[in-house]
Amino acid sequence: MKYFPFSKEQQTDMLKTIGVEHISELFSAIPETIKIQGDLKIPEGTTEFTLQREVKAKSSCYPIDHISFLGGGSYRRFIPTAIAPVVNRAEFLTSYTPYQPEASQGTLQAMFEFQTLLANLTGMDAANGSMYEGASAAAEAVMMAARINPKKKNVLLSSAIHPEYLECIQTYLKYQDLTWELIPVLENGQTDLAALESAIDDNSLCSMLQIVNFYGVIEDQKKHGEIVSDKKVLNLALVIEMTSLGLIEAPGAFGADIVVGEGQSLGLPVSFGGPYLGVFAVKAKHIRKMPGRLSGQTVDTEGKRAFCLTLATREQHIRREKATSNICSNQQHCALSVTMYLSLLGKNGLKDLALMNYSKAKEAKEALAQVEGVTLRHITSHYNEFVIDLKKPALEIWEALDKKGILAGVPLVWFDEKDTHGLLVNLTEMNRAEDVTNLTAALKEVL
Amino acid sequence: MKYFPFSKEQQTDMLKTIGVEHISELFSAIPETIKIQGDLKIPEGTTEFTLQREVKAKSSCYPIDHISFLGGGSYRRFIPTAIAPVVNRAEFLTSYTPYQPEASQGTLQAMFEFQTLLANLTGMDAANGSMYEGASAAAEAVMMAARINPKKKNVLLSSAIHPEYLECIQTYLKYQDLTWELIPVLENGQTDLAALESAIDDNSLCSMLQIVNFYGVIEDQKKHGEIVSDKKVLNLALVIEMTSLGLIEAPGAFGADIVVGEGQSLGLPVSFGGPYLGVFAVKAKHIRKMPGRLSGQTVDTEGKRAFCLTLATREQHIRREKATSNICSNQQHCALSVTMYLSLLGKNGLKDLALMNYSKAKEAKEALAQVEGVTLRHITSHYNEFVIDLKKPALEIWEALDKKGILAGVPLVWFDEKDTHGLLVNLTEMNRAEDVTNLTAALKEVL
Amino acid sequence: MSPGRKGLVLAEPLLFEHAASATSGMDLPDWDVAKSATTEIPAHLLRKSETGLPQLSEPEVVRHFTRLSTYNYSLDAGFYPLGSCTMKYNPKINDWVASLEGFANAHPYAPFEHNKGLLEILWEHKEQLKEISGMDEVCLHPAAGSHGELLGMMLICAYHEDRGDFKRTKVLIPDSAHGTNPSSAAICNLESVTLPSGPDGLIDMEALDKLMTDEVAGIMLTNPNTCGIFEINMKKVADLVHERGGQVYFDGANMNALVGIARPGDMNADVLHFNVHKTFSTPHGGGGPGAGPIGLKNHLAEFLPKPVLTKKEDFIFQDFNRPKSIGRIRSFYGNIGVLIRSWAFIKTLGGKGLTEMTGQAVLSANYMKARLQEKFHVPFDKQHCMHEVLLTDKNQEASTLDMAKGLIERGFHPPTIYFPLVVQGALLIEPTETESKESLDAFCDALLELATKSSEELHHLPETTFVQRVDETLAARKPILKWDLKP
Amino acid sequence: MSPGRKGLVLAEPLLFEHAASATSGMDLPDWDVAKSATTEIPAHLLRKSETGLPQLSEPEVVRHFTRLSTYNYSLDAGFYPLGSCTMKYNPKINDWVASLEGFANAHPYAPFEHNKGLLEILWEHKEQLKEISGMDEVCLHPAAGSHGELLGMMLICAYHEDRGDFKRTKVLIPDSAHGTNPSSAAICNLESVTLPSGPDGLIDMEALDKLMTDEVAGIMLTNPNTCGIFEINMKKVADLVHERGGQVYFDGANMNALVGIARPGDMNADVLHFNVHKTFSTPHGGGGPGAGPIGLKNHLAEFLPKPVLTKKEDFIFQDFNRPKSIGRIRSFYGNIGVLIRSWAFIKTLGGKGLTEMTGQAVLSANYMKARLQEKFHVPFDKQHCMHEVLLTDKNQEASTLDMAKGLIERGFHPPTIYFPLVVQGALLIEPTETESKESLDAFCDALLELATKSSEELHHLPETTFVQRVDETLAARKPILKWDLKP
Ligand SMILES: Cc1ncc(COP(=O)(O)O)c(C=O)c1O
Ligand SMILES: Cc1ncc(COP(=O)(O)O)c(C=O)c1O
Repeated sequence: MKYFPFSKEQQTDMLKTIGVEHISELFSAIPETIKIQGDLKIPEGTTEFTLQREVKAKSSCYPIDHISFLGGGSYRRFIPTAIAPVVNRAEFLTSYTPYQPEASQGTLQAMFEFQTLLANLTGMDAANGSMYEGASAAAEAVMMAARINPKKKNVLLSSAIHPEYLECIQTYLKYQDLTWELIPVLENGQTDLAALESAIDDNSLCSMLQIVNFYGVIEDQKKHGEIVSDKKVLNLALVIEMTSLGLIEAPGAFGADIVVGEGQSLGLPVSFGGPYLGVFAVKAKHIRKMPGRLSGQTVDTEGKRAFCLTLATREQHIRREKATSNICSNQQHCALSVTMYLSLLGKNGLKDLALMNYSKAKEAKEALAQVEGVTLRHITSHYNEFVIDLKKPALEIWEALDKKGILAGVPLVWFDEKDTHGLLVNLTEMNRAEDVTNLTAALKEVL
Repeated sequence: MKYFPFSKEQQTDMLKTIGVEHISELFSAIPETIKIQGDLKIPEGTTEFTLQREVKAKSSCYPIDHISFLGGGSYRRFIPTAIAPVVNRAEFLTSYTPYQPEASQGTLQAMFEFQTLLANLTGMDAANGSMYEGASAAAEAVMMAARINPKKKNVLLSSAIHPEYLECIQTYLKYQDLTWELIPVLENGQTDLAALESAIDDNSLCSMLQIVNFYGVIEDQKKHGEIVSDKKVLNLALVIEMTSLGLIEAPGAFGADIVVGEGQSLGLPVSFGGPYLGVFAVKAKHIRKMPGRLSGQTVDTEGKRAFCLTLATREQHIRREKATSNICSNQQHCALSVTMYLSLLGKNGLKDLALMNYSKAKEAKEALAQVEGVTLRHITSHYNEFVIDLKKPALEIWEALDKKGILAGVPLVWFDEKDTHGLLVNLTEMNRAEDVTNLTAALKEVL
Repeated sequence: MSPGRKGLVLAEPLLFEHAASATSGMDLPDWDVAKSATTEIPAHLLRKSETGLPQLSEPEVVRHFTRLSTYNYSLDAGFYPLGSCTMKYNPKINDWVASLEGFANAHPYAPFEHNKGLLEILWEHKEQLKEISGMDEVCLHPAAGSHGELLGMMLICAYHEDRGDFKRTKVLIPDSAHGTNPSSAAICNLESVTLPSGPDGLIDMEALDKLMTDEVAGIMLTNPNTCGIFEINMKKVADLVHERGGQVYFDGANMNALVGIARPGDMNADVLHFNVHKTFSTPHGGGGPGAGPIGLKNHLAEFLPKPVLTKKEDFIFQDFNRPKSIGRIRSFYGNIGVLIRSWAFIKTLGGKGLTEMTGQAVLSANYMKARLQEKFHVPFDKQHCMHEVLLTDKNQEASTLDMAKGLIERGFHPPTIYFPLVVQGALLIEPTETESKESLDAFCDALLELATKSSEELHHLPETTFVQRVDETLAARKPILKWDLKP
Repeated sequence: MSPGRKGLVLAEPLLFEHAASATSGMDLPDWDVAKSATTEIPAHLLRKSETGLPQLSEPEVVRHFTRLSTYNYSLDAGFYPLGSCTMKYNPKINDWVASLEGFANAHPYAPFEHNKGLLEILWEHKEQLKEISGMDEVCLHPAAGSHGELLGMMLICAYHEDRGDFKRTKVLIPDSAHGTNPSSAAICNLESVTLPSGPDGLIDMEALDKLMTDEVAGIMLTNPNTCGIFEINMKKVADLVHERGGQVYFDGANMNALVGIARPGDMNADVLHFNVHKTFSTPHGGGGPGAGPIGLKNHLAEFLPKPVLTKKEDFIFQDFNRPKSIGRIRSFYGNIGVLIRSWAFIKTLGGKGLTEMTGQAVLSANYMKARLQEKFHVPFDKQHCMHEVLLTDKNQEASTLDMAKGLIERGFHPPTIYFPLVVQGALLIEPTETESKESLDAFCDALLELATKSSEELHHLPETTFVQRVDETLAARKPILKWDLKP
């Protein structure tokens, strides 16, 4: 086996040093009754040559040349080629968590930079090194709110939050002694903040708003902030398309206590849904309550600036059952890629990118609204996605368009069986102007 | 421009330090009459996104899934994925020639290892760090022979040497005061060594034999060595399919003075013919006459082992017109890839690989010989390629097979317009058993 | 000889300390639509605050991260014997497989038939993990081991609840367990009860008997445990827990000692997680991403989170119709880019290769134990160790920390230190199957030499590294967690 | 501040010093045919001697080369101002383009229509290079600049010969020329005649007039020359050479000073080479591969080596029917994998970007000159320098070598030293357009500081590097060029 560096002679030497004759003796502590009899029922190893052939065939199923309007929490992004060769350097890719700071300054400095970038982007005081992904990060945010304010028990959730996120938050909440309430959505696709206001009572722990919501609609963070801060309800903001922060004001500016988000949109491949990147940022006063790893600045014995993992007393390996989270391995390498992406993109690049996404979606929205049998569901401003209602069942049209080489969006019936005609359409910088022309033309044919 | 790290303010500062107002002033030494008026007629820059799209379309012309029997000096080889991420590390890829040994020990040690591997493989005392590619290396070998023995002027070349190599050697020779003579080939595809023997006279400088010749035929190196050493003619061996050295004895064992070769076959992609790797190895007594860079072992001021470029007095930057060659930039990175390939392959791997190539070609040879309208041209032993003669013109059949998804080999008519029916068929470890079945079936259809 | 040497490393400031030099370090795709006015968005919602991003060119950014990388110790460069972390060689072919365009660009909401190839891989991976663990079902969702623990405990809670058994609010966790065990349980609102180890480092059966009441939802155990030894009573433990209505969670972090030798399912575990970034060689990336798929017995399957990857006849699909499902523990379907790699690893080794892998890993650990025993205290020495060996600094004047830092200086990554907590001054050493004898010997030589040094002689180490010993206390006392413009 | 710091580097023995540990570090494709007996091959031709290859596992090999890499200084990690080498940032996109399967797997003997895309790229690259150089035709065959020189001189010889002019056996080469010029000419059997530079570092027109006889095939000149200054009389030189029947070879190594500003063709050069690994950013790979395409005027085109990439109507093909061709200077068609990158570079910058590139490069060089002039002797100061600045150590007590080694210690690659030979103690500094002002300043600060040191203070440097100053004399005195088993 090409990965094993022992010759027969070396094995014999080692066995001799140990004082046994066969490797099998080393397993003598394991009762025979629970040992596997014979071999694992897994085929013989595959050579690299054969594996490559097989896997190329499998990967080529995916129609990478289809025109795509798929979004819904997983965004097609242009990723500069400069990123992969650098972040995949063995020093980054094949190292463990930076427990030994003297041997891990690269990861630690990059983490510190990531924390700074994400804190700045969200307008918060501190961000952690990463969470698993957006939905579980959102659940952790709610649990953190409960740590900040253990007396209040009811969680207010906008129902315009991504349905998979809602489902995830609710799953986690089932195990807490917390309740939740969904705040309805207005006709125009925004969360009904008046309803929120009346839902708030003394038991209201926190309110979570997805600032560009599942339907691509830009929420009124300002009003939300005012309502919740008035009532001492913790302000939780969720950002899934993080590039929107190049256009939309940061939640920190509206008093958010915790901002959580999905970092995939910052230059990670869609990769069938993972690995992604949970973003978690907080106000200074909440830092010691936050989950996840943190890199902190300090000095070495010579007084030089250095970084190390810090505030570990929040974490499971020190605090065990009292920890602020159970997270251990996180998504560091994804965070590193995002750090490099944001570094390349830069201040002006982000602004342009956000405007490009906005402009493309706006143009598409207008073009689609002209198509007979298509109506825009929400008459309001969107970032880079929006819902259209189709004359015929969306799933049917979706399949017909797929046959024409167009992945037209996400059928909403998957999330709400009554929503049979809605389609969530996303445009990013990856869409060309002709994509929209093709989509409208194809829609005319199939509608 | 994303590659240029100067802001407008920084530019202004720099201009101020220099004492000029515009960059254009810096070019004042260039007479206006020879300055370009207006812009270069090259289109505006392409974004990375657009470039990727364009280039993917262009690269996808090539039918990578065709069954291929193409060889003839460019061999399809299985290349382990472990090589690229390591040899493409920036430290190897983005460094210059190791002129400063204190800042280049990585390249220098790898070069030293390459030299050792290639010297061992060819059975010689020393190999250099690389030449451009095989054909020009072969030309350099002949010119080196003339330096070793300046009195003799006639060069003997087996006519079973790859025709492009012959053409290249002859091109270089035209500028030397040397003559050449081609030694004919026997019916069985081997060089006519009796003819060689009688061609040798006092003026014979050297004789070059391609040890597995252009027709895939294994030459009798032993006899060749005996003939030339008897007559004090320098023994030059050419190896183009270097993996054959896992099966065939090294030229060094038969008294070769210089071994040259093409290293592409040691794990470099075929890449439309380049960049490849010229291999150059010599007997100890000739070292100071050899061209090309050498890494040598030495010590640093602490007495630790270290490496540096050495015997530079042979080279152009010291010796100028008296240098052993004009080569400066070489093919170091290709040499590095080959070093890693050989390290992974190892002693047993090379043996197996050579046997696999041999076995596949042998089986194919036997299968093809059964096909009506196909005859084997040379009844002898081959390494991994051989010539078949087709009942119909080879080019016609070749095109017909291409339409069926088979690149059946190299039509010999390209090299000799009278050789209208010959096809050079190569098998490597990349060919599957069914490739041969497919080829024979397809041949039956088109012949 | 130890590999640690001095060398030239290039210092790099923080991203934010570089002067602004470029409009952007990347090209956006071409503008092929007009820039829309943003007037339709209420002005108060438009970004006015600084985004705080740098303004650098591509060459500067590449150099920045290239330089940072050189401050890291890595597995590709050296021995990384972190106990319980299984830092084995990460095969490059697996990275290649994961990087294929048809996988990287596969959108989770594309029609499933477009992802047929990928679904086949994921299905096959489930089958591999079932066979390796002896479990009935596998779920690929968890993003890491700890996420798997959480999911496993959620399933156990759902199971009890489904049976109408609401009193089980506790969970037994051995004192040697990893911190994620109690903290994962805590998220499920379970109270951790510490199960003390006996003097042999194994679960104390008497204590178990006493603590395993009808308020206990189950036990979370690790086998081999974090002392590197096999819980020989594992099956008895499981049987006792089961008898009393509890469930058995098996922390599979140490599966590198068992693959192909014995299966948690056969030891009557109900649910376990794998850390594919340990056992199955996916790169740890300086902290993650990993993946923590779980294996489980049939009785827990109905509670699995949605969607469940299912095969009906030859058709593989995501099943969302799961009435008893606990819901979701994440968006989408799992850390697919990581799972492709672990699938490829198992595919490459095959059944026989996996068993060989385990044998080699255990051989290496025992060889190191045999060599290091010369000077070190081995607290639990009744058995051969499994894939890792636990030492303490009891016989040494210098502390574990000092020796760890001394190892860095000599060019080795230190082992896991001060864990497990059941012994003082732990050094938990896990060589894995991909380290050569030469390398094991060099490490043992170095550690044996350090074992003779005084604290005095070591406390200034490491000194050759880019930074010297780092003041971790200061970092925690005055946390600086982001860069701020100096006034 | 200088970036040079100490850090931990891991020592690695030679490949051959590792104990044999594995059958092979790679898988061959599966054996799907029987192993043939080799009895048909005469026994005396079968390999019996040792191949001397190592026997290592994949992880060991990966670690070996990973470690070696860390001993190198590289452009991605730091400033590399090697004069005359144009070490500019090597864009990653170009590597990506070159690695595409359809290019890497393109066989040179496949039907040309299968390589249509690649041929289009090569054709477009020729057009780019024609436009940049002002030449009529381009040949992509040469593997490096020096190979291009050789080809160029072969064409010049062929041209004279074709005209029946057989007496031209000499070539004029300025004393500041790169060593490849005379050695390339030597391969064409041309005798080099050194053309002395005037006190201004430029070609001495009087000397030229004297030396340019009817025995001279032509002149090889470099512009800007290797002193970093523009040969202002270039056109006059060319005209004189032409008048007397000679040809003008233009060494294009310094094209980074001219692209988009002035064209060798317009200066009446007859043939030039590009070093795409300099001007057009292809990675130098620790020594190569580069590519040295040549540009030429129409009167030389008929002699071009075979095959000639040709376009007829819309059809691009390799033309082998070239009766007056000199033959071949290599197998196949050129260093394609390199040329794809230089094409992509030019494509990315576009016409305007290229001119901007040149401006930036020259700005940077002049900025460095302005700063360094404070302490250093600038031998040729009548003009602004072009893309590089030449200094000498005349004002310093310490030698150029000592300062170079001091620069390494401070974390910079030294400039080209002791070249050109026309001044004593040359330091030839070429920043290129991709180095930030911060970086230029840090380098200038360091060099200005070194300028004040004594030889004494510097001779022990570099000391932080993996190896200290290396004994190059010993290496040459007792050459050890390969590893041999110690007896
Ligand atoms: C024994 C044990 N359990 C659980 C974990 C947690 O796994 P992860 O880091 O994948 O969440 C670890 C990881 O270090 C471990 O060693
Ligand atoms: C002025 C000059 N001419 C020619 C060359 C030779 O080019 P190459 O190394 O590509 O053969 C160089 C390279 O250093 C050079 O600087």
